[in-house]
Amino acid sequence: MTDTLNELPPLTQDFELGFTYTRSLGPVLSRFLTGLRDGQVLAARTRAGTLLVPPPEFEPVSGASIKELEPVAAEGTVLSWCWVSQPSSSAPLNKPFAWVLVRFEGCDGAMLHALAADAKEQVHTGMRVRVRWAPERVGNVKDIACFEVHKQ
Amino acid sequence: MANHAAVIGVGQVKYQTQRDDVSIAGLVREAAQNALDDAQLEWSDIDAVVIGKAPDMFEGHMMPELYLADALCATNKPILRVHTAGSVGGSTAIVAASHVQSGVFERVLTVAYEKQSESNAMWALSSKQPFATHLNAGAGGFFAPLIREYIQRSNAPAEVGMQVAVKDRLHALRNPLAHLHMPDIDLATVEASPMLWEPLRFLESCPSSDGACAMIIGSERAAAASPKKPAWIRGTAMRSEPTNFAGREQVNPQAGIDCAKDVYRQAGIQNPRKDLDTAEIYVPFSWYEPMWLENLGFCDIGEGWKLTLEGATSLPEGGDIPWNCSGGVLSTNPIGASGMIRFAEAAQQVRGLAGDYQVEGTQLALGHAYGGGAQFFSMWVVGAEKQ
Amino acid sequence: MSSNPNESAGPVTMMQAPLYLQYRFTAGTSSLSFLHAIKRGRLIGRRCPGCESVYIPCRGSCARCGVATCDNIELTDEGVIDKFTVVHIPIPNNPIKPPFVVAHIRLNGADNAFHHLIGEVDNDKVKLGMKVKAVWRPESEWDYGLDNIRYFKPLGGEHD
Amino acid sequence: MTDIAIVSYAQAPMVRDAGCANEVELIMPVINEALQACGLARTDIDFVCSGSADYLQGAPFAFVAGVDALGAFPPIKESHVEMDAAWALYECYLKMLAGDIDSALIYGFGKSSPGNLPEVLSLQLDPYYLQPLCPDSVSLAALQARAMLDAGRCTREQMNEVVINSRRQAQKNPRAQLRKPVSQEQLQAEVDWIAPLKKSDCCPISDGASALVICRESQAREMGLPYARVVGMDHRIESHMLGFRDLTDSPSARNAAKSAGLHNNIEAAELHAPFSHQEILLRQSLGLSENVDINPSGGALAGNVMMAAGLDRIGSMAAAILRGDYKFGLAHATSGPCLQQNLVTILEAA
Repeated sequence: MTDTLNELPPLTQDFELGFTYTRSLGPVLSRFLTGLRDGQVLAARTRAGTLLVPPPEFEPVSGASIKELEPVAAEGTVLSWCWVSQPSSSAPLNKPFAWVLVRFEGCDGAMLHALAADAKEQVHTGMRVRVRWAPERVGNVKDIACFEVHKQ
Repeated sequence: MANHAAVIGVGQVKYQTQRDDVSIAGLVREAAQNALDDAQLEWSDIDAVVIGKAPDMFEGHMMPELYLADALCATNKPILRVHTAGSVGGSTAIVAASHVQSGVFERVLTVAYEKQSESNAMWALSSKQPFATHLNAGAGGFFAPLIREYIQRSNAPAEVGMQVAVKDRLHALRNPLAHLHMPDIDLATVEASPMLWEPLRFLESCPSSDGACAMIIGSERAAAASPKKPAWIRGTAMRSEPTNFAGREQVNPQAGIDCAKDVYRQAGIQNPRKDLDTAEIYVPFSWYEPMWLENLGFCDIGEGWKLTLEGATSLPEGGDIPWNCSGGVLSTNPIGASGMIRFAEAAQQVRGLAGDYQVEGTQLALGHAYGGGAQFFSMWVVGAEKQ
Repeated sequence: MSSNPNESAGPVTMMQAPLYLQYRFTAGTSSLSFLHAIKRGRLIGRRCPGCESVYIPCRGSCARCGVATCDNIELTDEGVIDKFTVVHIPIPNNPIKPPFVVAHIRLNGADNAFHHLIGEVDNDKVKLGMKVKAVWRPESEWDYGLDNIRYFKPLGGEHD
Repeated sequence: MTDIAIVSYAQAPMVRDAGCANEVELIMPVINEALQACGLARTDIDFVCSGSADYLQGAPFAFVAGVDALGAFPPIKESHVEMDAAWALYECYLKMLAGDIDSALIYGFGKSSPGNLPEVLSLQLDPYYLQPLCPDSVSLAALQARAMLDAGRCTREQMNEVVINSRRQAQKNPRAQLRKPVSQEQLQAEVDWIAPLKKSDCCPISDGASALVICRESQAREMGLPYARVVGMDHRIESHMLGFRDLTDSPSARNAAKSAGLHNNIEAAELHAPFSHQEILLRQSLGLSENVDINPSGGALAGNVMMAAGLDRIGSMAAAILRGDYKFGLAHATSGPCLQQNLVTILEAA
């Protein structure tokens, strides 16, 4: 039989790779996510005395285990941002929004999350934002529904 | 010539079905910290990190070295991630050894892990693929036909598999970290356990565990400075062959035979049964003990099951070549880490640190791992002496 | 401990991470002849130009020689049981009820084996080397895959 | 300085969708081409190492199918990293230094077309704080671009220049995916995609495969093969927590380059910059002068095969040296969000 493979029509099949994983949290993540559920943002206190949000389990660079968490105000400053004009179905918001890196008040480092805004022109580096809590909270980073503009 | 390398620290965790007290990073970190403590080193003493685990789909997390860099204090260091299917724990240790043997690094942390409770390994390995039949009933479903063929070829009696299942669980009772502790285990209990894939019963199969295993591999200089006895790496070998090709011998795969010959040659081993004092061999299903006894040259073809029945591989029975004194994969199986546990337990025997399952006076030990369709092999021989 | 923290005011210790990804798989060129043939109830393997081994289904190479397979070879739906096991547990998301026999079937004229079910025989009567023949689903159900064969049954005679 | 010689490199054409080519059909032609180019048989090769990732196609054990392309019987010495194949080369580099092996075949392959790659890559992120939000890889890069623009580390025009240069260079590369020339005016007129990034700032999604062969210099000389010498290789990683990094700098790339033997005579650099601003960032972090030719192959903006693109930078630079275009070159590979992990290889003409 001669080789006529190139004449055969291609075959495709759609499939879903799907599973709901169950993740255990350990002490630091557990306290942070419990805090979110209860409407509170907890920061990690490093050995050098700085505060970090979101609290890592281990300090950047030194790698020391984080032991202390303490509450901070649920507001901060945008360090960087980008504008998503066509959100995908998996995005945290279903209309155009910004991804932002937010430095919480009095903290070092920054947290990645979504910022609700009506237009790109409303967003700028250095702007003040605050947490918009999800109506139903279960102990997940999505308990922060997004950030929103904080008008002082 | 390669530089000498030695295991100077070993760290493991308490293995169990679900380590629900830690995150993935916390689990990996715990083993790594234990290895550092064993070597009496600080994180800053580590020059590079090599991690290994089985498919990313087990945890639903792609290329985890990126996220684990912080927990493993790898920032501004090299970190590399190995994946060679079930043999990965062994291959990871070998890649870590290469780091030191190259002369580039003094002390390398290597860690392998699996947090199987995050998902369901059976699901991850058995999901339906497009245009394919959907008949993969887990790893046991793949290996059981090969085991049946082994039994038919060797005329081995049915109790051989059950005896391995009992023996490894009795060994596990001596190892406080082992996942399964079954003080009442006996042949009748194994025989009464449900049949899964003939001839494999539930208790002839490995459990599904959460766990991590870590080692510090050091240079000759690092070993000299190490407070505890090092395990010198006397040989490392890897071999691969395809899953499926015309005329493939699947029961006694050539890749395993060649890999063993290579590692024995490097370590100066003529007769493995005589020259090795103990071995930690990847036996996820009971019958793989006699099958690997033959494949690894501990006896002639068709004779492996006789060694098992004679108690040659049993520590309490005073066998001459005790296998899997730690309890083996049959007692503890965090898939990606299972190979590294074999390599690490071989090192602990040589270091004289195997506690209640120590084989007295061990000079040379073999660590072994395999994966895929019994097609990927990694092995090392560690010794009490440098050469 | 509750894995659903909404049910209690205790600490959150677990989280659910639903990961559902959509993919569109395209079959390899070398498997097209096999897939298009089996849609019509025929079995096509591919031959290695080096060692002349015939593979069905074929992934595009003779894995032994490491060369691309070339010619299409039509095979019958009869072969032998190369290896097998009796499975006593269900396959996730597969309706087939245990215990059932999964065998490595080597079709006559082929040099590799594929996994398939054995039917129309007691599980304890299945033997290595047993000659078997495909039992096809009704033609109306045929699609692109070996599932068009419901199972293999003994050819009868010498092994009973 | 090592005695390791890159003697051949082969790359499949980079395409948006490789269609009916499965793993074996992607890999086998480039492996054969790489071996034929240097006249080595498979049996002459001591060790094989590959890089691939299961989630690109959504099926576990992609690399196992890859072994079918190798003719791995009698069994071979073989390993795999679930990383870009540049790190597979690094594994071989160490084995060469250790004296374990004297030659190696390295290959990488990626077929990203079956899935939604930017979203698939969100699976790389911290499973607790980031993965649930599904931030795609382009958005993360856009945050970095904004940080660069805000800090005055680059301008929109400079980002455009990167794209223009990539397309110009790619016209000489028949395997490049994006080769159409563009002008400053066209790019200025282009609408935002994920602002501040425009589509032209982002690498295309590519399917493909590449292979590379190394051996000892002595063997290359005996066989009369042209080769590029590996001066050194190293790689470093940074914190995974984007908010705790300076996104406008790459200390990991800089330190890896120093350790790999970076020097002032480098004439050309292949930088694995999937986004235009990252090329500028890397040039600055590595301290490359204006005289250094950047991405003579067109770089990642002209085609970016996940799991092979880093190896492609090394192979492309080696090929340019073999052509006699340069005497000293640098090749860089990256992995992870916003250049988290970086590998640098310094090469020189024999």
